[in-house]
Amino acid sequence: METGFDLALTLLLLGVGGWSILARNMMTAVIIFIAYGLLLSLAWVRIFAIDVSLTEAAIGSGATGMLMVIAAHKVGADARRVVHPSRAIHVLAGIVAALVAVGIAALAFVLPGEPQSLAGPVMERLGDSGLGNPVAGVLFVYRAFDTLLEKVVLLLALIGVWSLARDEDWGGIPGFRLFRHHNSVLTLLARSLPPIGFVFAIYMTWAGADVPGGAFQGGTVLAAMWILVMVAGVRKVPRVSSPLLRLAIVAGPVVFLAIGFFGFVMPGEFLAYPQGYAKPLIVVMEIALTLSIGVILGLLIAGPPKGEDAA
Amino acid sequence: MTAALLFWLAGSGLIGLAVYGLIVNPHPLCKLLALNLLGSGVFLLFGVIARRGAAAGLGGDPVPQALVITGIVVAFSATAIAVGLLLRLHGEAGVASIDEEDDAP
Amino acid sequence: MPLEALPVTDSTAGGALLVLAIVMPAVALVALLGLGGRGARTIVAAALLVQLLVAARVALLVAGTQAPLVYVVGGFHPPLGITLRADGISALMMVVSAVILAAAAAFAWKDFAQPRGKPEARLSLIFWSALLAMTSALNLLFTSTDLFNLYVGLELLTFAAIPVVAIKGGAETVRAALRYLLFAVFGSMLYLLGIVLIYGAYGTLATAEIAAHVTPNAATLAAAGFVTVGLLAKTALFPFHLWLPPAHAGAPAAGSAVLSALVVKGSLFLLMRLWFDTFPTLRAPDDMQLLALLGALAVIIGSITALRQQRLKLLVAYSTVAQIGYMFFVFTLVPTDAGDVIAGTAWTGAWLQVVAHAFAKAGMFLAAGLVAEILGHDRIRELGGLSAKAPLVVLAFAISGLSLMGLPPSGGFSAKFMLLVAALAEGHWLWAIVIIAGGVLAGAYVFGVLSRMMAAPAAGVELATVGRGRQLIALGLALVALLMGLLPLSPIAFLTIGRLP
Amino acid sequence: MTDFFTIIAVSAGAVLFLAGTLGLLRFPDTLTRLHALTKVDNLGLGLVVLGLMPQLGWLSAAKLLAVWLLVQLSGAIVTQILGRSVSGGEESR
Repeated sequence: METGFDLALTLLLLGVGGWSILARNMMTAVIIFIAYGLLLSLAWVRIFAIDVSLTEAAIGSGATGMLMVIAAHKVGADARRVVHPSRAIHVLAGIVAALVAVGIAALAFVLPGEPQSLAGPVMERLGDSGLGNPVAGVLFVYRAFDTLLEKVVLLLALIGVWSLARDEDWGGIPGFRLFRHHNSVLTLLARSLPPIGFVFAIYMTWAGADVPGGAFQGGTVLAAMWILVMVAGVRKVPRVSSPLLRLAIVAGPVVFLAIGFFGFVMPGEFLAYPQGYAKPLIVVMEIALTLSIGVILGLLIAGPPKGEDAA
Repeated sequence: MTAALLFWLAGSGLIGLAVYGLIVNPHPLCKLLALNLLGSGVFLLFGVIARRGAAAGLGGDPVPQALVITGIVVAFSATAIAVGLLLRLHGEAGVASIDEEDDAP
Repeated sequence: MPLEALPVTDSTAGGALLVLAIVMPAVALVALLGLGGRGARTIVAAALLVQLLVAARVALLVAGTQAPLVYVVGGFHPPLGITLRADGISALMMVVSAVILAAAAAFAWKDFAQPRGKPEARLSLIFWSALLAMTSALNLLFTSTDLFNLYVGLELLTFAAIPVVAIKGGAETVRAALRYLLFAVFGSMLYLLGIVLIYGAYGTLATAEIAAHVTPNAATLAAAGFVTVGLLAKTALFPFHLWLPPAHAGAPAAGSAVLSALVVKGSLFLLMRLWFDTFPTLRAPDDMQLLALLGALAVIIGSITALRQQRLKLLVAYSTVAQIGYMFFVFTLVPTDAGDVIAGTAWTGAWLQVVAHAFAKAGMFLAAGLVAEILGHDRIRELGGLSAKAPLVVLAFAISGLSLMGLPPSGGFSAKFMLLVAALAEGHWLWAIVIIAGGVLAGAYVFGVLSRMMAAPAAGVELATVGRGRQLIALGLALVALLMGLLPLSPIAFLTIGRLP
Repeated sequence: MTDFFTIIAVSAGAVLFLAGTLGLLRFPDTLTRLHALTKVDNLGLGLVVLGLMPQLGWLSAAKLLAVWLLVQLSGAIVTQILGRSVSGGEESR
């Protein structure tokens, strides 16, 4: 029964993934890709990675999908204007792709028979931190350095997107307004949903210490709420140079760095937590990160600042 | 462990599909989509490795799982920058194409 | 079967410097964003000054103790945690990148100033943020010993490079940036695929642990292959070089300088680190010949394409494609049973090439930027009158060119001479010929440009004046490359500190 | 007894989903497709949730109910917007 389900899911993943590659219309391809992401998060549940499943649904499918829908909406018609490769290239590509796929599939049978795992060592010392979720333990205790740098990557992605503004538009309002949609029903949703979403985002972050969830998943919910509010025009969109916005962007990284440096003082190592204070510090850090991640994700989706009057 | 093996095959197949898409689709948005598919295939393989390492009462090795989460975020960041570049290129050139053009005046 | 544990390495005295080298630029980046352009350049200057001091201190400590610096982040030892480690080559590259970044920042000081009394400027915020992130990413790549942590570093470096390429706007540069990004993301996905396989086989991502247990089984070889191809795409080795020239030529001069001098070296450093320190026993001579062959093709094709360019910045960028090629001879010239004089000669030659190229190319790109500023264009046919108007710029270009050609005395000469000696001693005639031919071709394109610069100006051309300070910066970098030629032509012990025997 | 109820309710929900999907694929235009999808899928999800609730503690059951309510809300609004944009309604452009 379960194998049947997994087999069906595998075939669906390949079918839907292949469809999104082959689809002629770009918008179709992108929408199928979003569906593919949701199927993929199901596969992550099947291999006991609930945290990954939530991240895939939120970021891999949701946020990425939204970006691509925007892109396909604007450039979708280009597909007809670029030169398509010849039939021979298609055949060659098919052969290369098949070889790659078969080669990697075959590696499943040559990996060492005894699986390697760090699950044991992770659990052995997880108690010290007071966290209940081993994935959170890896992200915020053992490999917190990775997570810290990943936040810098996110800041840099924002710099990258903002770098594409025109000089005269700099300091203006991010492109939310370009897809602003005046509609009484949407306004209703934008007024009623965010309080629920806000509570849910905090809950996800809070619960992430012990069960699947965490700052990223919470941050994505927050970003979705913010985008909804902006698109419905319920609140004014802040300028990219607004000090408050900047504060929200750097709040998470600042708290993370501060806690990292405090480790030098107590207990004496960078990014180590004082005995017994690991969990409260991590929760504080995660809440600040949720805010920053929510704002950064929203800004990344909104795109670079656009001119003051371009409606 | 059949689930693990099946999803390993799924991951391999997805990587193959992505490679095909990267070669035959000339438009940068299609390439971006294929790269995302490639990434998700690689992540899925990592998830299978994690599943193989189920121990200590856990359904999977939490280290690769945590790394995949970081990987998904990094891949999203790349997508965000790429979409930004794509839209700017479309705005500047009227068509978003990355085909070789003679740079010499 | 869990792998047997290695003896635990604890943090050494001064190890915390490595964390500072990576984290302080990040602190500065956060401050830059948070303060909204106020005091942007002060923050950058402070951060780069700290960087110079930290790098110098690291190098002195490594030289003093003749042992690597180690820092165990958070006190969590591998395989659970991440360890930073600086050996001789890490310390060398940290110093080189700190110096070149500082020089590039000084060169860009006026161009990317925050206008007084005006709201935050885009150029200023973007350029300085990217430069800081680059600093952090490079130090991470030079010191991290965790394969996934290195992946984050690679991505950080790419995402820092993209805004520098795209900062001018315009269809050409944005297209170049997009191509660069797509190539780079493809490369990192392959790298990640390799890591997945390695974790599956060894259950760890720590390079020292992998090195201790590595066996040439199918999974490991496939992993090494994926990682290598991924990094080659990021390093722009032939045939993955097509993204590089438009990207490097499209950036502002200071940006081009750091992109060509340092950013491509980030992934190259990692590639060398992996093959020599992480899976040294996998280095089958035939596979390494393939890398050397690609390097040779890069030297020849890159140089010939450079010769045919009509714009100066593109010529300089194609020259980068060629010069990267030389560095790949190290993979065959340092045999698996390293330790003899020949191997040491090749090893030293390769690192001299990395460093000499970094300084020479930074100097050359800055000079090319000044040329474009003086003339208002960078068409090679119309360079006439430069030598009379700005002799220092022409001198900087010429001295950098000397090192690229490999004429004595210059760092480029020492590097290429040592590679040549090693190639001849080991009977690799073909690579020896390529090394010489590359030098001749470089001579042709450098002298081609210089003769145009010496020509009389075309009638009615107005030449702008550029500040002497920036000319001196370009000249200074070129002179460093020149002075490296005074080093003795023998293996340098510092480059082997802390490496596995 | 509860198991029996769960099987019946979840199966009925699944059948409704199937019908809704068929409608999505077979119906001729956007409005009729929306009609098929929303009505049937809301009911289908409701039945699945209802069927699963007795299997769980009250907290999890409440969470399931919240999921259903949220889907109702967002589904209704998205349908509204889609419908208006198709029929060229009052505020759409």
